[in-house]
Formats: sequence, C-alpha cells, structure tokens
Amino acid sequence: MPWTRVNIDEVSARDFLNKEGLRGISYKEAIREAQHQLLSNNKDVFLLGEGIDDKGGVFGTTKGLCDIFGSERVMDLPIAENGLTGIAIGSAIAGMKPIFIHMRMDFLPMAMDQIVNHAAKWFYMTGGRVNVPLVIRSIIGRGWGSAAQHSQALHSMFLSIPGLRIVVPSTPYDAKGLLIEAVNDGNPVIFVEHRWIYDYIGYVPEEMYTVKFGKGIIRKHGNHVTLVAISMMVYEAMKAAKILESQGIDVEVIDPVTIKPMDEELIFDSIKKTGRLVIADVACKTGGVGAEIACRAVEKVFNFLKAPIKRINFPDFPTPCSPVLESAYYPNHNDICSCIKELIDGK
Amino acid sequence: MPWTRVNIDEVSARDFLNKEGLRGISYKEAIREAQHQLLSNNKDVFLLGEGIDDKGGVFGTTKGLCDIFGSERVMDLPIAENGLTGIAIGSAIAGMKPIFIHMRMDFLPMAMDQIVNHAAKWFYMTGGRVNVPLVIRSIIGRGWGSAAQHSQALHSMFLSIPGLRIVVPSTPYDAKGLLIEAVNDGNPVIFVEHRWIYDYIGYVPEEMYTVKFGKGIIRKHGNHVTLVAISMMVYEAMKAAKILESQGIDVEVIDPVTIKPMDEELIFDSIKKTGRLVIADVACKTGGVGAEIACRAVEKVFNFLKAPIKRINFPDFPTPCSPVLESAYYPNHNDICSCIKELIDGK
Amino acid sequence: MEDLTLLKIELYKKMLLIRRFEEKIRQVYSAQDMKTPVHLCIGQEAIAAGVCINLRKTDYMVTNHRGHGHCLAKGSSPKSLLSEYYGRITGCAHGKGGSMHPVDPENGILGTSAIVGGGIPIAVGTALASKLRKDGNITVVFFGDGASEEGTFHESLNFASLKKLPILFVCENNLYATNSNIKSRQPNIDIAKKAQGYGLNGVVIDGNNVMDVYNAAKSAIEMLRDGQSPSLIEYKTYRWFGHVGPDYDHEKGLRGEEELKVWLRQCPLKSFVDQLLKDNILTLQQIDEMDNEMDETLNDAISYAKSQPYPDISELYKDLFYEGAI
Amino acid sequence: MEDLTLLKIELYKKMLLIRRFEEKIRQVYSAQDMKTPVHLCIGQEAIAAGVCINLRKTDYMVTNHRGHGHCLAKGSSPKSLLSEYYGRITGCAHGKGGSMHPVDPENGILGTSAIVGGGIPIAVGTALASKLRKDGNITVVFFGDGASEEGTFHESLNFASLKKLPILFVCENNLYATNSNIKSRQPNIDIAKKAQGYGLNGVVIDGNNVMDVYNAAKSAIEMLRDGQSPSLIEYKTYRWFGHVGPDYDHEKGLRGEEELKVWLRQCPLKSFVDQLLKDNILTLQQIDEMDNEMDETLNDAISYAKSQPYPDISELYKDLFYEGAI
Ligand SMILES: Cc1ncc(C[n+]2csc(CCOP(=O)(O)OP(=O)(O)O)c2C)c(N)n1
Ligand SMILES: Cc1ncc(C[n+]2csc(CCOP(=O)(O)OP(=O)(O)O)c2C)c(N)n1
Ligand SMILES: [Mg+2]
Ligand SMILES: [Mg+2]
Repeated sequence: MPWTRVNIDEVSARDFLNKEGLRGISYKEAIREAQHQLLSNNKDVFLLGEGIDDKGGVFGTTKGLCDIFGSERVMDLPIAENGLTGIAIGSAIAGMKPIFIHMRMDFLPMAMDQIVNHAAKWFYMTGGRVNVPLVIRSIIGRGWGSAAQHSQALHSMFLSIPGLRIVVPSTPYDAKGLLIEAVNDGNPVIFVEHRWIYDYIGYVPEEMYTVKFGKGIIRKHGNHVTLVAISMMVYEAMKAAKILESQGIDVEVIDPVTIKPMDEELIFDSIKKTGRLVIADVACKTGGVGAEIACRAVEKVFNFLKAPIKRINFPDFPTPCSPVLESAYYPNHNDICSCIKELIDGK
Repeated sequence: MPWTRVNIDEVSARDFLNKEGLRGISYKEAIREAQHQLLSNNKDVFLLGEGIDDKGGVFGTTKGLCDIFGSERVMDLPIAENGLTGIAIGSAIAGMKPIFIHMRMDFLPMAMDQIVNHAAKWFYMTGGRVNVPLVIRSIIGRGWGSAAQHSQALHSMFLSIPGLRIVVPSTPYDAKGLLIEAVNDGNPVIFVEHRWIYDYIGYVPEEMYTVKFGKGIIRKHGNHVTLVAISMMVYEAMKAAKILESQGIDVEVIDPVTIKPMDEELIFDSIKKTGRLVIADVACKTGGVGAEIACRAVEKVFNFLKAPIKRINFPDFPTPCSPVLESAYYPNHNDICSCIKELIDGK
Repeated sequence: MEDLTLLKIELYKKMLLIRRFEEKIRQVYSAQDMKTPVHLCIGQEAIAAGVCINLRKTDYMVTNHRGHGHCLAKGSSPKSLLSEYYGRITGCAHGKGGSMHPVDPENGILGTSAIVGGGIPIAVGTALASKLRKDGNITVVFFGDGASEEGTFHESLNFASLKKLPILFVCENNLYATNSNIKSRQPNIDIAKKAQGYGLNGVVIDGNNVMDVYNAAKSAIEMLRDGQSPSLIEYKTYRWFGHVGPDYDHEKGLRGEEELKVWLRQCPLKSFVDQLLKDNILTLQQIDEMDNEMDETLNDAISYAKSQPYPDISELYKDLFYEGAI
Repeated sequence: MEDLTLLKIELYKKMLLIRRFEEKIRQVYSAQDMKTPVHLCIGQEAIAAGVCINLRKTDYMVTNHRGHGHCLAKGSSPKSLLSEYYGRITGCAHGKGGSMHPVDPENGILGTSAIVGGGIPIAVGTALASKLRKDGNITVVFFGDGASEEGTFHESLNFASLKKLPILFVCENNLYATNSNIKSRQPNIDIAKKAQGYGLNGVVIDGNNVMDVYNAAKSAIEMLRDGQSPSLIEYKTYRWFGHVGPDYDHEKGLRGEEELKVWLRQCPLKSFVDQLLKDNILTLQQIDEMDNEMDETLNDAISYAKSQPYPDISELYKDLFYEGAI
C-alpha cells in the first residue's frame, strides 16, 4: 500500500509517485506540514524550542511557521531545557498542546527530571485527573564530526520509564501521521526523528490523518528471518533485504513505528514464521530496544526460535569525531547482510 | 566462603558469624566504614551531598563523619543536583575523588546531563587524557507511601550509556569492598544501594579491601534453573530457592554484583548447566537489565536454553502511594517461586 | 461588618484550619495507618492563608511537598485530602499520590511535584497558558528556600520576566532544607534580591505576620491582574516540626530548641488572635467556638477518610495513559 | 621596554594569533576535509587575549564550543588543535574530540564540554579542588549569553559564592545564541546584575577593547589570588561569522548586515593596532612582519596537521575507561 511503502532512494520514490499519481514530499516537509495543519486547526497547539523561528527552521521542519503564526505560537526560547520542559508541562496541564522541539536528542538529559519525574508520572500521580499532552520532538543522526555530545540517539534511556510513548517514524507518511497522533494522544510523547532521512521522499496525503501508536508495519514480507529495524535503519534493512534476496535469503522487515508501545504481536507472528530474529537500531547496543524485543521474543515465542537472536547497533562507545572513526562507528546495510548471513549459516 | 555468603535473616547471620568467629556489621555500617577508611587514607577523597552532615547521616551511612573529618571533606550542599554533579566532576578531573551521595535515586534525573553527557564521556572525549574518578551513591527502596517521585530504582536508565559503571551490592561485604573499588577505579560509578537491606548483617573484614567489578557470585549452586538476582532481590531469590528446594527444584542464584560490567560468562556457564534463566530485578520491567541479560543469553548461549526466559520486576507503572497498591506493586520470593514453578512445569 | 474585619476573620479561619489540620495529623500519625510521608507546615500558616485569600477559584496554585496548608487555603476539602493521605479511593488522587501529590482541578490545583524546584517551571507553564489563552487567571507558586537553589528557579524567573507572565513566586524561606541550614547552602543574601536580577519585583516580608503577608501578596497580585511585571515575595518563616513526620527536631538533636523557642514566640496565629481580641474583632468566646467547630469538622474529616474504601488492586494498573484522546 | 608596552604587544600578538587562526580555518574549510563543526570567534578575540594573559600555566581554564581562541590564548599549540580538527591521532584529543572538545592538561585545560552551560559547574569544580588542595590556582570559565540562561549557571554562581571559590566567570555576551537574539531569551538586564544577587562582583565591560578587558580581568583575578570573592565579568561583544561554519550570516539572511557593520567598526584588533601605532609602540613595518610571521606559523601548522596520520580504527574501541586505577 502506498502509505506503508519505503522508498530507499529518490529515483524509485519519484517513479513510484509519478506512476501512481500520488503526492510526494520529504520527511522534513511532512513534519512541517503536520505542524502547520495542527497550528491552523487547533488554537491550543503551539511550538516551542531554541531557535525554532530562525530562518533555517530546525533543518526545515519549522521553516516559515513563525511568520505565519507569530512568535507566541512558534516560540523561540532561552537555552534552559529542564525549566522550559517544566513550563511546557505546565501549559499542557492547563490545556495547551505544546510541541517542544530539540535540535538534537543529546539535550534531553538536561530535561530528564521534568520528562521522567514529571511528565511521565503526572497522570498517574494525580490518579488520572490531569493529563499531560506534551510532544517532545528531538532529532538524531550524526552531523559532521559532531562527536560525543552531539550525535546521540537516547531513546533507550526512556524505554524503562512508564508513562511515556516513544515514536520513531521512518517514512514521511508516518512522520506526519504520527506527529498529529502524538498531539491528539494527550500523553507525553518522545518523538524521535532521524536527520539522515529528512530529505527522503514518499507519499504523504495533503489532508490531516493519524498513524496509530503500537501498530508496526511489515515493510517487506519474507520467510527466513525477521528483521526489526528502527527509524533510519528501516532503509538499511530494505537495502540489505534486497541484496540478500539475490542470495536466496528472504528477509521480513518490520518497522515497529513506535517502540513504546511496541507491536509485539506483529513481531511474534513473524518469528513464528521465520524462527529467526535480528534487531537493527540507531543507538548503542547495551540496554537498548533490541534487548527488550529479544527478551520479549524469548519470553513469549521461545519455542518458535530456531537460532540465536542478533542485534545490530552502534558500538558501546561514545561517538568519536575523526572521520575515520566516525564512519567505522555507524553500521549500515552491509553489517545487516553479514549479520543475517552468519545467522542463516548458523555461525 | 564467608565473603560470598548471603544471610537472609539476622538470626542466621549471628549464628554463622559467632560460629566462625567473624566480625559482622550491617550493610549501612559497611558503607560508612568504607567511607571512613577512604577519608582517612586518601586526602583526595571527599563526600558531598544534600544533608549528609545531618545527625541521621543519610540513614546512618555518613553518621558522625562530618564531626571527624570536617565540613570540607563531608560537605553539605545546596539543592542543585545537576550543578553540583558538574562541580564534583570538575573536582574529579582536577584530581579529587568525590563521592556524591543522593538520598534517593529519583534525584539523579536532575543530574542526568552531567552524568550522561559529561562524566560518562569525558575520558573518551579527551582521547583518554583526563579521567573522572566520581562515585555517585544513590539509594533505592520504597519508603512509606513515598509514591511516584520517591521510590524509583533507575539503574536501567544508565544501562545504555557507555562510560559508566553500575554497581548493585547486595551484601555488607560487597557494599564495602565495591565502594572502595569504586573510588579507586578512576571512572564514573553509579553505586546503587538498597535501603531495605541497610540493616542486614554479614561478615565484613575490618581492613580495607576491594571487590572487583565484573565478577558475579554464585550465591547458591543449583542445577535446574539459573536465577539472576539484582541487589535486594538476592535475598528474595535465596528465600525462594530454599522454598523451591523443598519442592525438589534446585535453583542456582547468581548475584552479578555489578551490572555494568556484567559477568556474562558466569551467567552463561550456569545456563549451560541449567538451560533455564530467570532474572529478578528491583525496577520496572521494560527496558531493564533483565532484558539485557536475556538478550545476551539468547545471543550467545541460545542452544543451551531449554525454556523461555522470565523476568520478575515491578509492573511498568509509577509507584502508587496507597498501602494496598504499594504492597501489590513490589514482587517478593513468592513471585519468584511461582515464576520458577511455572517455568519448570513448562506453563 | 466592614470588609477589613471580615477579611481578618477569614484569614484567621484559614490559619486555624491549617493549624488544626496539621495537629490532627500529628495526633493520628502514631497509629501508623496514615502511610504517607507528611511534611507539616505548622509555623508557616500565615503565608498560605495570606496569599491564597487573594486568589480566585480559577486561579492556578502550585504547591510542593509541604503543601497541606496551601491546598486548604486555596479551598481544597479536608476530607478529600485526608482520604488521600490514608490511601483511599476517594482521596483527591484516588490514593495514588498521597500527601506529597495533592490535586484539585476545580480549585486550580492541577497536580503537585515533590521534586524540589520541580513545580516552579510547571507554574510558569500554567501562567503561560493563561497568557496565551487570555483567560485572566494568575498563578501562584509556593516553594522553599531549598528550591530556590535549583536551576529550575533561575530558568523559571528568567522566562516569567521575559514574557511578563501573570505569576507570583512565593518563596517560604523557613531557613532549612531538611536539616540543612540555609547558611550551608547559600551566601547570606536575600532570595528576593535574585529576583531583581531578572527584572522581577522582589521583596522580603515577615512571613509570620499574616497582614503583612496578605498586603504584599495583594499588591503583587493586583499588579499581575493589571498586566504588570511578575513578582517574587520571600517570606521569612520557620517550621516548628521535623522536615517530615510529626516530631520536634530538637527532641532528636536535629535542630536547637533555643532557635525553636524564638520562633514559637512569633506564632502567626497567636499574635494575630491577640490583635483580633484587642481590636474587638473577635471575643474569647467566639474564638473558642471557632476552635470547637474546627475540631469537629476535622474529626469528621478524619473519620470520613478512615471509613473510605481502599482502591481495588486493579487500580494499580490504571491511569498510566490518558485515554480520552480526540 | 617598559612592562605596559610589552604587555600591549603581547596582547596584540595573542589577538592576532586567534584572528589568523580562525581565518585560516575559513580558508581551508571549503575543502571539506576538516570534518568537525567550527564555531569561530572572530570579533571576540580581545576577551580571550585580555583575560588569559593574566593566567599562569597551572591555572585552570574552561572553555566551550566556541573555544579556539581561549585555548590559543591559554597557550595551546595551534598544531595540536588543528590536528585535532582534522581528526588526526596527534590532535590534542587524539582525534576523538574535534573542534568542540579541546583538551590540554599541561596548560590547565582539562577537557571541554559543548553542552551549553555544561562547563560552568565543571569549572566551579576545578576551583573547588584548588581550594581544597590549597594549590594556589584559580579557574577562569568562558561561556556565552545563552549559557547564562541554563540552570547550571545559577547553581554554579550560588556555590562559588557560598564557598568563596577562586573562580572568575567570564560571560561573552555576543547577543546571540545560534541565531536567536538575546531579546527573545532574556529580559533587558545585564547578566552581570544577576551575579550581584549571589554576592559576586558583577561588572559589564566593553569586550572589544582589549585593555578594558585586560584591566577588568586583572583586578578580578588579583582579588581571587588574595582570597577574596569571586567575580563575574560580562563582556559585550559580537561574533562576525555564523554560529557554526565559515560564512557570514547576512549572506544567508540569518542576521542583518547593518548590525554587523556597526560591530565591524569596533574590531578589537583594528582599534588596538591603531592605538599601538599612534603610541609608537609598533611600527607599520613591525605589524607587517608580525602578520607574515603569524601567517607562516599557521600555514605550517595546517600543513603539519594535514600530514598527520588518522587514528587506527582500533582507537574507536579505546579510552572508554581509565585503566590506571590504584
Ligand atoms: C530534586 C530533589 N532533591 C532532593 C529532594 C529531597 N528533599 C525533599 S524536601 C527537601 C528540602 C526542601 O527544602 P525547601 O525547598 O526549603 O522546602 P521546605 O521543606 O523547607 O519547606 C529535600 C532536599 C527532592 N525531593 N528533590
Ligand atoms: C544544552 C544545550 N542546548 C542546546 C545546544 C545547542 N547550542 C549549541 S551552541 C548554542 C548557542 C550558545 O549560545 P551562547 O552560550 O551565547 O554562546 P555563543 O555560541 O554565542 O558563543 C546552542 C543553543 C547545546 N549545545 N547544548
Ligand atoms: Mg526550607
Ligand atoms: Mg552568545
């Protein structure tokens, strides 16, 4: 279906969209459009973030919105992440629907207290009387030797915190639909965007629509191995699947879309068919979402597993600056291919 | 051996110590003694924390130390966790050996930026030129309807951060030896203490000694199932093992002692023997250390596993206040027994 | 009666309610069936009363771990608070929150953080919402001297001043954070002075004189309703009992008894009631009547709370996520 | 020559080094082989030079993401910095850190955070260590106007004042944080005023007049060495180029050209060199010579850096943990 399709390069995206007569826009435009429509349709929605009114507009995702909606609804901020998250929470419990935008996920540890001790617990602590409709957008993906403090994907840190949603869109379609859903949801949502796919193009309807949390998508069907891929790894997974196909290995690529809630049924059903599980994430290995998925599989569908589970991740090290180290740091479709081949070969 | 023994109640502890003619002190006294000796033996060591000079002395663990060493070496602080963590880091890179004490682990999210973005990465970012000998003691374990913001065990949040050690002592012996090791180690260490076992007694030598990181301990040998128990869960595990023994189920109880690094060899060897793995932790389930251990097992010793892996945890909810809800929240040895029985029965 | 007289009686009643409420808790606490950490505000009643009497029902009030008095002064019912402390399903947070997390949306209390400094930015956020929606409400946030040391304090003041938000920061400086004296935590400078560094009005007021408390809050709040700059009022005061629990600190050697004695002499109720008597606003008999009435009300509330059912275990697994999404 | 004359020449040399160093980076950057985000400090050179000239080698200096100038002024070698920016193994952080994370322990630079506000408390910590060990060192920390908005700023000032630590806070107020003007982030009040709320000496100084910079830092540092209160100096200044990278902002429509022009006229080097000429401290010829010499040094440094080997891939897996424990 057009809305579940992953376009691994611009040429194939354009071909497909032209052939089907569908509108295509980029991931970042999809995010911008979602916000534009949310701002137009709901007076309680407002955006806040450091430098979001700047001409670049957070890598294009807020471009021009301040001109249209004014600086009260597209609000530049002081550099004060924890306080401002608290302020966003306060506005949310009073009925506003803030979208707090961080240029990099590395800055969320600054706001950890307000996210973990406040936003995540507020609805529960108040006995279900006051909810926190707060969306926290944050962007991951290496820059240019950005090194240890400006390259992190920290979604794993939030995994163990009850009360949060964690959303990891991979396609323009999902980015738009999930962001609208995130605002409507009424709960704190950690919305994780990947900058490497900001320019990727795909089908995105013009009207407002939502993509539900907790529903994964099979991006490619296959019988030999279940490959769960997170965020930008969906693209690497699709590339790997294509290569492996030519080698007679039939990979099923699952995009969980949200990792909290996690569509475990979809993953389990796939494992029941393939008997093998590989998880590819855009973060360090230890304590990550890969471990959680693997553990659930071995808890619930152990008898269907035919082989060890494998993870593909960044190494458990901070990100180095030097280009030679940086490029060794990030896994890609080749790593997925060798991992799966090893698995199939029983190594 | 006396130093690996777990005494599940005071009577058995006293019996054992008397019989062997060994000195016994409590967990909290062990921590106090370690600090006392560290302060005496190393002029670079100092303690800092909110209210640590108070008469109660952080539940007894710093009692009297300020009187002995003065307020420069046992330093009361303003309520400013992130800044003070930065200050502790600064002192550490300049050669001091701070031990930062938090009455509750719930306050660490306040300091997350300095822990995650600074302490954990400093040695790597400086190309190995400047290390951060910082120990962060924090205490977990429910109080008295302390509810969502004062009952958390958050070690899972640190699991995915390269550059940190995470230490979870269960016995007085380990508490002392690990704290001394933590200070000597020269790296940032998250030292997690459990308040429910503060008064538990065990053998503790008077002299200074260290317990190495990354070396787990088999607290009880067994053949049917490997039970990895974290922190205070070691006691529940020992109780459960005793009950199960009378039912013919032979549990091997492993205390990993540190969860980062993790003594996976010890766990794997046990699994090779038992074929079954259960992990009991003192925190919420999703994204926890149980998932990581399970995942490593299924990565590395898959072929030895005879049954699904199971986890025993708090439910994935914030901690409620009401006593009826609070007591339902915390699992104990009964939960471990039923879990293991189900596993053995193949349910 | 003239307005000022009525106001004074009202202020006294509020203080009395808070005092008796806290004393009731002291009485029942040793039974060990109120299983929640209680941070009593005896000694500080004038601040809650004198500030909150200026508030409308729809105004927002943000409190902290030491929040019993603030909630009562803002209009919360003793029954729903006590039921909460007893962990009952009819408590204001259905037993999930306990003493540290009161909530009362109908009275502008949208929930409470017990993280020191945690509530300050949240209050700035409700004030921001009021400004964005032009709903005419103001926000008052109570916090301690300890909380003023957290980074959130600075971040909140900067933002509130920048955006000229309708918020009154009320710092209850009781000289301690747990058992730590302010001298070991801050240089010897008024907290109000910091507010001036952000362009806020910052004033220091005797927090044990309820009329002073009232007047300072009144003029700050009038300014807010006029759209003028936000203010911070630092009220100097003292807590009589332990940081948490019903006991005196000097009995445990945690604070000196001499210090306490000095402050006992500045009891906010005693000095005020003396004045009311002297001014013939109340008679001794009326005061006794009020006392008895209050006692009855609170005994009722305690009995009510203890008669309420505990939540069903299934409640543990509810309220994680709001499900009423559009 | 008399001391003041020597000092002026030294100050000029430091500024020149910084200016030329940054200009070199601008020149080479388009080749896309310096793969690290560069935050140039052209326009702000007087601050680094005028402050650091007061420091001893063992004094600690804590910088931030915009740290090239500070490191050079403190004595770091251009070669080790440039090798680092080029990601080479001989870089000061062996290629792991890049432009944002310089380190030079021999010159009192124990590492650098690029988290805004992250370095401020760390600097307070090195000052605390000096106080505890009585090593006689002081710490200087540089940070921007943006960083002064972080909670760590407040927490750090409070603690430094409380403990009377030997630290000088230097706020380089260049009016912007990325492209966000200070007006949309702070009420219109000097940052130095906040310092006074903590009992620190807080002063505002023209950051483009190197002698003013020098004199203010000198007297603040003398006070520290005397064991007196810490200070905060707010230097007003302006960055000429983009927040990151080698381009002008007005070319991208990010900031106005008019504003830039005003500040170009206040170039810290230009006005100072005019004065030096006028005072016959330097001749035009000497200035040219210094220029050429500097150029050569820096060309050498660039060539050196580019000739250095990249780290072996195995380096990726090193330096996670210090292994030299006792
Ligand atoms: C972030 C954080 N740190 C520490 C604590 C523990 N704690 C609870 S109350 C308190 C003292 C607060 O002092 P203050 O703000 O002056 O309020 P008071 O209790 O005097 O009313 C502390 C340190 C906490 N709850 N949150
Ligand atoms: C905690 C944090 N938030 C945001 C950023 C992104 N960021 C990098 S530099 C910068 C602006 C800093 O402004 P200022 O402190 O004035 O320093 P300047 O760049 O002007 O020298 C921002 C927002 C960051 N690195 N860290
Ligand atoms: Mg206080
Ligand atoms: Mg700036």
